[in-house]
Amino acid sequence: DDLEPGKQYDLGRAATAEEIAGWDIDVMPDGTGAPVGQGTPIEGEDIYLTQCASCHGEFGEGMDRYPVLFGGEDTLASHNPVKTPGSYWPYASTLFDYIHRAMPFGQAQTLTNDQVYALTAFLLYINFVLDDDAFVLSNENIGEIEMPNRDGFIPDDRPDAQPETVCMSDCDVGTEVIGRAAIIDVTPDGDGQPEGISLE
Amino acid sequence: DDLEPGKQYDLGRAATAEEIAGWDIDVMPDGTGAPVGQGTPIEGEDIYLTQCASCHGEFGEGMDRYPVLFGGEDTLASHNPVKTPGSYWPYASTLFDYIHRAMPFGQAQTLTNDQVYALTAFLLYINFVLDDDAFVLSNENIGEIEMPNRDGFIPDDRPDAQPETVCMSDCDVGTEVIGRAAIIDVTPDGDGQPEGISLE
Amino acid sequence: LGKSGPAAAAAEADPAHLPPNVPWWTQYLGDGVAARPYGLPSPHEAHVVRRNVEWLTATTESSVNFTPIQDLHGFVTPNGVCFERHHGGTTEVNPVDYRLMINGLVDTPKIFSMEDIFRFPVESRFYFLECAANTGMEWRGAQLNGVQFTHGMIHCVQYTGVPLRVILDQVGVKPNGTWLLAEGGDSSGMHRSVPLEKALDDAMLAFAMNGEMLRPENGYPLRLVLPGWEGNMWVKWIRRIEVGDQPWHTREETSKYTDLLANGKARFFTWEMDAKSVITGPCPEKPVLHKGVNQIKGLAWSGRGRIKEVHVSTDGGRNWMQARLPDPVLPKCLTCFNAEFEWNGEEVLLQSRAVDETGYVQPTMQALQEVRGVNSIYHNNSIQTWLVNKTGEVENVRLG
Amino acid sequence: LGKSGPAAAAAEADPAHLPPNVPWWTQYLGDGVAARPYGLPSPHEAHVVRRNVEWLTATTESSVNFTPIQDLHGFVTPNGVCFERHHGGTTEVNPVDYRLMINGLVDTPKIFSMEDIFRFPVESRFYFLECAANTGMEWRGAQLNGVQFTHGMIHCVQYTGVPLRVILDQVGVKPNGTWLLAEGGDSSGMHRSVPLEKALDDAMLAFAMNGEMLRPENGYPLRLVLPGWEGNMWVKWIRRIEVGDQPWHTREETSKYTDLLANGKARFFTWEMDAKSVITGPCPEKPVLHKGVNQIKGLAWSGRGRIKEVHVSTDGGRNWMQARLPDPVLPKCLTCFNAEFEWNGEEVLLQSRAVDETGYVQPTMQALQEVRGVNSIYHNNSIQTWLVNKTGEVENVRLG
Ligand code: HEC
Ligand code: HEC
Ligand SMILES: [Ca+2]
Ligand SMILES: [Ca+2]
Ligand SMILES: [Ca+2]
Ligand SMILES: [Ca+2]
Ligand SMILES: [Ca+2]
Ligand SMILES: [Ca+2]
Ligand SMILES: [Co+2]
Ligand SMILES: [Co+2]
Repeated sequence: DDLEPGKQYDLGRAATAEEIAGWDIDVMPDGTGAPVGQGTPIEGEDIYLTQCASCHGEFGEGMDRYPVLFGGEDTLASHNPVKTPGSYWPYASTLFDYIHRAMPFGQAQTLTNDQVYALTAFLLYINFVLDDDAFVLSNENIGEIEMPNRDGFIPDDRPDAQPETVCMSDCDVGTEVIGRAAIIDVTPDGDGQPEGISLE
Repeated sequence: DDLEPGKQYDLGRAATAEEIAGWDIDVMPDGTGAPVGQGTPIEGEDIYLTQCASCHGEFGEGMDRYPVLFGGEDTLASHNPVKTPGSYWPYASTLFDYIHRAMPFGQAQTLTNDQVYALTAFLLYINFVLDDDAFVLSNENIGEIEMPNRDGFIPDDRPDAQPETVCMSDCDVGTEVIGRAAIIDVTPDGDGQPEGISLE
Repeated sequence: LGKSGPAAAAAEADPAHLPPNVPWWTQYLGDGVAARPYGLPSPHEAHVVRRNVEWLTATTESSVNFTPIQDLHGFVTPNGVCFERHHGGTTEVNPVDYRLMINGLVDTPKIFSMEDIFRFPVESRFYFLECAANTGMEWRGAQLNGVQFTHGMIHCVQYTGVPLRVILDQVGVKPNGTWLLAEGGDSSGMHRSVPLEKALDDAMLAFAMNGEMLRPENGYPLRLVLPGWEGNMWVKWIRRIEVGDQPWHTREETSKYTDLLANGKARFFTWEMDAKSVITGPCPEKPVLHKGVNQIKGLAWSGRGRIKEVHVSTDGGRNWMQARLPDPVLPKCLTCFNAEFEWNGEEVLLQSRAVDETGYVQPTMQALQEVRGVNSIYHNNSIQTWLVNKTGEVENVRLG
Repeated sequence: LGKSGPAAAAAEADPAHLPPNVPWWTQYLGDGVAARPYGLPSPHEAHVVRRNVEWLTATTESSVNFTPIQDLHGFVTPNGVCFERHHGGTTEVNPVDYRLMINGLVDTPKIFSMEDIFRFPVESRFYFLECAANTGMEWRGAQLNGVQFTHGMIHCVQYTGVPLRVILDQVGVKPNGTWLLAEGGDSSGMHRSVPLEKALDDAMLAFAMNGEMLRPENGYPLRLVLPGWEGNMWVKWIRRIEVGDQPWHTREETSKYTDLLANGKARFFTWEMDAKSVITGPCPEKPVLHKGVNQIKGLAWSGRGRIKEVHVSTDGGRNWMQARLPDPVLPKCLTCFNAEFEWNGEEVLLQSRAVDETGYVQPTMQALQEVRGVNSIYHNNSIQTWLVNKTGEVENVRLG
């Protein structure tokens, strides 16, 4: 491209600290960005039951196809992995950040910071990350919570699954039909069908 | 492109002579393709007055912005050229072909061949191409009618109007504003405007 | 014409929606994925529509409307706003009932259904389609005060279809076959003569535009595509191709689409679209709203191949600079150009000038008029001038 | 799923409309040019729509629908049928109220309006956008019997917008700034970490798709474009970019969009979309209707650059032939392929295999499963098999 690198266009305007404060809501794994506030699992439970349980279930078990928020320990290598904050999420900051910005679903950014700390603490508590139901989770310590699956992630090591040569003829591959979508019949086709295996 | 030249795909089917006859309506300058039939200016006048005059005017003068079908002689080099079958069209075949396929506007291909010969003869007569109002125009002679502006056309000789050099700076061009669309005010803008100079 | 786009953007924002506040759309749910099986633009873009000029024609069925090029970005024209030119209205064809006949000087006249057509190999290519009458209302002077009206008889889409030479191979053109007649299934029976050479070069029979089947107003289910040539020849709803040994001199290539010169003679068979360009912003519909940096944006095209350069002037053609031509630059396709422009509040005369890969240079109106006079109607590819006045308003003007 | 396209085409034609008869549409006028300021497809194409799978998700606001790729032609996806993936429904933003904030490790945090954005230089480029979960329902076996559902979380349009590096130049990234956070203005506050390197390479902030402003469901008025990378990162309705010195590990890049392997470990930051292809006709929605010649058509793409070759097999991968790749073949853009195929009425197992310019070869499902197991959800780019049975019906099958 032939654009002059670094050119200044004198467009836009400086953002004020106050403006930034209203929108800059992200929290990093080390707690950077966490707003001042605090809450305990006990406080969180009450809020959870009124504001969250209708979708995620009283025990975090997930109603219908809404996300499961509890359990899943030791399932990741199984045929039915259950990914929850307890079993899967590497950082507690992510839980605070996400509830704060996106929950309750359809009423985003209506919770106070203290409420979000309490809800985060509650979800960490039912997932055995915190063992004290009076633990005070706050901006001071959210970057220090150790999550069970913290070491469960490896960097992308693709490309993978590459053949040694690109076979063009008489290739040695299985060509027997071992599965048929038509028999499973989960495809929406207007004449009714059972539910299939979802992504969650 | 990498398509095999001449490849036969065995698609479609042969058209029958009868099928072709229904759709193959074009007439060439030499009369090739003209369907059997005939008509005179006098016969054409009646049809014209009932089926054509409402748009093209009793005298071919063109109502509103509908095409003018009469006159225009010696106007082509003027500031207001009037292009009619008489003043402009090089071939009589075109007149038959076009009326046959497209007129009356909105009721295409409803006229009989004889009616179209008669209408063509009538329009040629009012434009002084034919001077006998009982002249029998037919598939036999439509390729032989001599049109006044037959020699009025030259083959495309573009590219034209090219500068000797592509001037990039201090070019010698007039930059005075000599016409302004805003003053003419014919642009549709929802607040009313006069009519502008159309393409016809 | 409402200064819809920029004027709307210049409206006051609601402080409740600005930082540090969190607007309602960041809190509440929008429509779900079942709401719009076939989507439409935002209601805030309701001004981006085709427009017609009532006084141009006697009826809307034999008429034209114009692409809102002032509101478009990139070189693809969205199907919904591709300009329309009909001689008998939008023909409505059920593809089940559609047939293409090929007859004349061929070994075997044939009839093809759409199912047949879909079984041929296809290609997909971007081409501009310009009506030969685009800018035709401007020969005598600056008349229409909007780029949509002066230059909007153009669009550019990706066509998918069968190369015409493949179809011709199926019927076997006889040695004396040198011309084709392409004939529409509309009520004007639109028909044009096409030299066999073009048919065997890059012509195609297209069934799709921009990924989906042709729109009814653009020839559904099948139209002729003649890259770089005047739009009138791209017969829509094509029902028949006849092979002949001479051209037909149809009404559209004699009474219409011949170019009358000052001496009363007329050029015929003026097929190619000469290189041309126009600035689509700023333009009468898009005033300059701010002093300081602004972008000049525009479109350039040539019926003879690729655009090589576009030059931009802010002083009515005295001095020119090279515009940027962002990738990709494709042959016989619209080409975007951009140039930066500092506006200090003074009057400015904006122009653009295209040069194509054959070396053809877009001429001034004076140069065109010297050769052609003012009665030509068609093929006005002259350099367009926009006057930006001191308030930033833009007007279509003629210089001399 | 209704065999809408070909089944409709297989319907009986009305003899009154066939030659030698002249159908009504060749006699009477259709709608005039004022009828449709913004046009729509033919009513005969009503089957070409986005579809969703109800049982996939709890709500339609946090859900996905699918592009009807079986009915498309060429590589441009019409805006009306570009698949949607929302986490809080279609956010409705009035561009007047829109603001983009850039903060964090920058010299001057800034706020831009859409009017500001339009005054920067732009580029226009074709890119595919694929959801990392495309084909995700097929890891354990052949489940959904339609290419719209197995491969329809993809679209390809021409984006116009400002290179992200130009915008970043305006705020001055500090030397320790190495990561960006891109954050949406929707009610999910969608946010993803992006390495600065990608932002300075080919990322853009796009305001237009296929010539017109973005559709609301695709991020109107501004979205992030990260060519070749997974769709989830192309943040829509983008409201803020923060520069940081570490990644954020947001919910979407930890709980979601990490790829669980058989041993319980998960890959993170799996951004690139591997090369992939699929046959879009024949396919379950498009049975083979005729013995004799037929065309195999399909789409191929790679997040790493251009598609170099596509191979097609009719015997389940034992023997392969080169498919045609009609021009133009653009990097990180959908690429059409075609291959002829004579059908004699026997059972056939159709497959396609893409190879990109880096030499990467689209793998079999077995090869993928050996490395990744079946719990990965994302990045299933394996070779797809369609079984054509003796009646021409096509089924999604798994071979072994
Ligand atoms: C009306 C239904 C509803 C309510 C009420 C609700 N949620 Fe959710 N929650 C959802 C949906 C739907 C998602 C997935 C959203 C998406 O698609 O990104 C979700 C996702 C989550 C997730 C991420 C799950 C994962 O595996 O990534 C967490 C954590 C969560 N919700 C917590 C809460 C909390 C805490 C509350 C109460 C303050 C709450 N939710 C209230 C519907 C709801
Ligand atoms: C309802 C209005 C209407 C009626 C009735 C009508 N015409 Fe026309 N005629 C038109 C229009 C409109 C056009 C231009 C069509 C186009 O856009 O191509 C036209 C064009 C023509 C032309 C070509 C003019 C040119 O300069 O190219 C001829 C010749 C013609 N009509 C003859 C006839 C004849 C003969 C009849 C009667 C049989 C007839 N018309 C009836 C509206 C009408
Ligand atoms: Ca921050
Ligand atoms: Ca069913
Ligand atoms: Ca003939
Ligand atoms: Ca007015
Ligand atoms: Ca009038
Ligand atoms: Ca359900
Ligand atoms: Co011409
Ligand atoms: Co990924």
